[in-house]
Amino acid sequence: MKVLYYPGCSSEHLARDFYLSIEALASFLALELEPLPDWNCCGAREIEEAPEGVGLFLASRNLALASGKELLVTCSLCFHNLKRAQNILRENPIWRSRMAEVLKDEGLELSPDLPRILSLTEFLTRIDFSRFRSPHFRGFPVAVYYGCFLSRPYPTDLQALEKVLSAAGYPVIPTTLKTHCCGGHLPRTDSPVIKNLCRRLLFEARQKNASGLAVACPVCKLNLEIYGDPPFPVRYFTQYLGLALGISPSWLGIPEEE
Amino acid sequence: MKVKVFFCECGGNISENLDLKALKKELTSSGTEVFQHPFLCSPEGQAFFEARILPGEGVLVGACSPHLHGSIFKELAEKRRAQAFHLVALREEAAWLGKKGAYRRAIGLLKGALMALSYYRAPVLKKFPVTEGLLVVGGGIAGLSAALKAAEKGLPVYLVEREPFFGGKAVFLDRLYPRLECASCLVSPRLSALIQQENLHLFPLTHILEVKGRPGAYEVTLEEKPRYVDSERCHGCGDCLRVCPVNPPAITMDPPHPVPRIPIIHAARCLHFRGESCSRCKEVCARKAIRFEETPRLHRLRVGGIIVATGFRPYPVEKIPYYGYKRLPGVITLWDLERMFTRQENIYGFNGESPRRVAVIHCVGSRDRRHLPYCSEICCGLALKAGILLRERFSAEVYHFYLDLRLKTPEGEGLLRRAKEKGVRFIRGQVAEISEVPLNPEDEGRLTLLAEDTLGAGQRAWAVDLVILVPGFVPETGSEEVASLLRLCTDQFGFFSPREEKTAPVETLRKGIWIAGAASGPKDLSESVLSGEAAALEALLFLKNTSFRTETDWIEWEEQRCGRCWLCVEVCPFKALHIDLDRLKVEETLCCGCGLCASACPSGALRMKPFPREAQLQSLEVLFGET
Amino acid sequence: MKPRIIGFLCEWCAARALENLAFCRPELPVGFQPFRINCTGSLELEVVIKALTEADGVLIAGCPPGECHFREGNLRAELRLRALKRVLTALGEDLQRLRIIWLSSGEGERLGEEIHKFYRELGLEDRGS
Amino acid sequence: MEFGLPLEDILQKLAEEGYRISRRTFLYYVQLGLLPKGKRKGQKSGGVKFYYPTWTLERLKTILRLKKQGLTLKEIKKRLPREIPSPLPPKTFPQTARLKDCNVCGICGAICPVHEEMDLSPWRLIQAWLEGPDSLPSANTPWVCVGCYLCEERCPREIPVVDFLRFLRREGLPPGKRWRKHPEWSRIFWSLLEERGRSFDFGAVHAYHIRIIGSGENQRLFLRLPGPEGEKEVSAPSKIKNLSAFRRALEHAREWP
Repeated sequence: MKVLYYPGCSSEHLARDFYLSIEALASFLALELEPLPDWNCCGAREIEEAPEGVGLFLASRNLALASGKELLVTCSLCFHNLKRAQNILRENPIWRSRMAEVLKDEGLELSPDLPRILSLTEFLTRIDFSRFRSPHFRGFPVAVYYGCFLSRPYPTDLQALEKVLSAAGYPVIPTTLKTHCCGGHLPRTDSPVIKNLCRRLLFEARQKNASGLAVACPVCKLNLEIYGDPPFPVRYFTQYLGLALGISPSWLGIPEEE
Repeated sequence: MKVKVFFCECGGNISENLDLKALKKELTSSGTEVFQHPFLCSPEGQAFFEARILPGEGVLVGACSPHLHGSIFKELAEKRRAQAFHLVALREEAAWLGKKGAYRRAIGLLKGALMALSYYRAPVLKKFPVTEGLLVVGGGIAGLSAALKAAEKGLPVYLVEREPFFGGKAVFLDRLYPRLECASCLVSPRLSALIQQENLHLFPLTHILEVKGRPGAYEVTLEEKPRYVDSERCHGCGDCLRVCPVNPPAITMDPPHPVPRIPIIHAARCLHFRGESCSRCKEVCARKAIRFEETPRLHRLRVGGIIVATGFRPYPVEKIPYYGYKRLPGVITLWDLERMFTRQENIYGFNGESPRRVAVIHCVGSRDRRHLPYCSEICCGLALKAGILLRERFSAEVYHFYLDLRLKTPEGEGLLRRAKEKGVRFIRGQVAEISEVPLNPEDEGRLTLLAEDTLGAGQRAWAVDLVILVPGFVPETGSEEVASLLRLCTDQFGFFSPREEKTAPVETLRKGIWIAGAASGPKDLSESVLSGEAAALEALLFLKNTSFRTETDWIEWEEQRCGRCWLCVEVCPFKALHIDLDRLKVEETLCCGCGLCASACPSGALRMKPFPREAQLQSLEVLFGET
Repeated sequence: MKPRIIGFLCEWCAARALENLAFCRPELPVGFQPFRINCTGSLELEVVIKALTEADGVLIAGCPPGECHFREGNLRAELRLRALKRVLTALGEDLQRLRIIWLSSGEGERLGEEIHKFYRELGLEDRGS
Repeated sequence: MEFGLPLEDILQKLAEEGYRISRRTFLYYVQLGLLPKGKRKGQKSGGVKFYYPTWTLERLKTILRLKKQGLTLKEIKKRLPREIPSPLPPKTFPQTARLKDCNVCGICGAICPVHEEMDLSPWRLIQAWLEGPDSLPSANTPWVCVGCYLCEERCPREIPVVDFLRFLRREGLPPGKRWRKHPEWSRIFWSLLEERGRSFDFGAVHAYHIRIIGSGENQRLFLRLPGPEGEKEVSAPSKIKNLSAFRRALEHAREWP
């Protein structure tokens, strides 16, 4: 099966392990991951301070490149930006015509059939992981964490992580803070608040006797790793899935020493 | 027929938004006589109105909604033997819908009605016998009060309650706002009167299956579910309650003062009904009252009127996930707390110990567009009361989180002062989240509340042991079912709408059906009693007359045009039409003039008398001709 | 000439909804004309057709299914009006102009929105209010 | 038009709160660009006074606090929020009608994960906005918001809080109150984006930290970048194909306010 997907800038650096584990999973499941040709940055949080048109342009360009197809988006922030832009383009004909005009500079066209945007978590619920589970694998309790942008304001399936991880053989621990905020871009402001936020999230996982926390967003993982005090194993849910399927940790981007 | 038109200024409500002078000029120019009065419904206005009607004339009134004072003018017109009467709601349908279109709408309404009046033939007023019985739906405090008052005056009253015991939610209240007196002292005397009153027939565990008939003569079918305990034999000793092996017990007698004092077996929990051979309760019963073989029983009643007192239920708080109700220990609702108080159960906080710090959260779900967009008015008082009791009984630190304190009666303020003197704290701010995960690690083992004190302090996390959620009120489950059985109007939240909120609060649009208690909106105990008794009074006024006058003879059948397809007979929702030797016969006690038959008639042989289709067509014609 | 929409309002729900709306003193389009009827089931097709020939739009508002004051008048109305719509489509009539809504007596606000929406969708709002 | 406070008032208010600086130091800070320039205003008595925006007071307090921590004036200047010079007058928020529905329940402030950083809860800004844009107090709230939408999810009146804060950040505030929390970060981010069409988070963070924050615990970020081939050094990111066309389009998109 061919899958068109938007990797996002972090896949090359910050969230390289996320990207590696997705690739490893895909090759295990015989999915053909095809990156969106000539994709560009979604503008991350910075579009919030730039004029509206800039953020819209960055997203519309990707939407135009993927028009009419189903687009899998791995990063939560990219997912949010693309969804938001898509909503504006659908509802506001003025922005739509402006964007069509801007995209003409690059010879692109904004077709009326915008792509269907799909988050990675929802996409993986289509696969029955219990069929692929490695016989040698013994699941350990993990807690899940969705973060903000998969939950609001364009909610995805908030049972998706529970579904796939428990199908893969992990006892999943329900948490109440699974849609809370990790502090997002706050590290840039050097704020003490973020430590409290991350500490509270990990406190819950530890309190409920989880051995690890499965996350779905590169920024969440970064924050939880840097500010998690004391440190707690935080992994992308795809890494956990890979382990359950028997894929070698190094192919999932998990360092040897752990 | 000469038609006179009367305008009511409605004290400016109409005249300020609508140019009555121009309307008058317009109508007078076409030869109609027009009168105007500032308050047509006042004594002077009515005299003015009455004096100007001559027998045989037509009367058109332009005033407020026909539901409000329509009957006053109609009766006056009848008294003066007017030949035709009609009322248009100039206030609601013209003056109040925007000043710009008011005149246009008014002239359309008036000219249309004038045209229609020329076709008008008044229905005949006839007397119908009234059956004396009264059905009261709901055995809560409002239903009880209504039933007792009506029975006291000699009416046979049938009190139907869905639950196994009477008394509704009031029996599970511990103390009452605002004087903190014992609730049971006020409710239980009424309950004992219930058993003693001879005219009162009790139907616990019963619901309505069907309602047929017309005002003054309803035929009601009730279904009584089995109790599995013979009420004739049982003496309420309670021996059976102690031997049930199931937890929670399958045979119960829940309320502190159960009426009737007869236990009930819950088939869903009982081992006997789950195929096991347990019959311990049967063995222990000295009077052989247990009857596992009991089946539902049907009752058919003939009553003249019905009082609906189906009551309220607290908003299901589990719909608000971030308050953790039913998920977190130590998060309970006010109604759980009251139940625990009345049964003198122990109360435990989040960590399983007696609570030392308690939060009382007001407006749970209330004034929230996602849940209940309205204020339930009386929950503030209930919450305040619960806070004081918790402070007194557990010497706990009590924090109230409120949005606005809406305390009824002058004594409410005294209770608030008393609470503050006792050290109960009040924080103005809505709680955003209740969670078991602490903000500060030292608060582990307590519940963490996030809220902002909007009046200052700015402190935003509280650690407490027990949380009391105070939800708003919604109509009791099953009230939609009653509404559709009785064809009553409800508002958008499901509360029953009275005929007129202010001046006819217990009447409904249907004659012979009244509403009482919290079924028509949140009410406290005293208001429920009040409205129950008011409904009883209305019922007595109606039922104590042996007959009532109502309009009949609504339709006209033209034999020559009729093709004998008898679609009309099939269509009639009240089975008022039947065929007698190839001729159509109307059962006038059943026909209520809905007009479904006339609109169904393919050959136009059936016509409504008051406003036949020609009247409607002609009034549309003049209405559009205006512009 | 101003665009006119005539609203056939069932006495037991829609007319009361209009009264509830009136208590909030809305600003309805000038051309909207209320017309009370006893029940949507008693509305004769001849009258609807007459209204359609004269008015720019016809709004019929009755009780939600199951709440009819006369048990099933609204269902009969729906069947009848659906048949009318089929005939009108066959004749090439613009079905946009005939709208049927079901609402309970408490939904005054919604009735107001529906009226405005009707005007907007017929493209009449500018001249109408 | 609002003129703000005269210099004397600011100094007096500072003194009341226990900060003491001279008139001369104040003017030196203005000269360095740490504080905004004052506006001349003729007095009835015939003299001239300089008036400073009300937020000058807060800014001055921050400066003095940072100075106490031992930072140099140069370092302080980097840390301070910078004004965005904009000649555009504040606009009106398109959904102001919905803001009027606010019940002042405090949920938005209570649930906000970063409220400790915020000067004022969102509802206070909403209330102030309803009074009129000029009565908006200077607060960092719009810039601290992480955009997690928890407030909107919980708000009982369904008020578009995040949209409102986004609006304030972009265009809602009068020119004197429009500032940017991390201008340097933005500058680095956009220049990298324009260079490649994709952002280069490691490069950006690195550049930012070197320039602004200096060394610190956040350096852990750079320790490793694991992969199947073992730990790897950071390589420059890939680029999109026709960069000049992309830049042209981006410029074009920027033109719409």
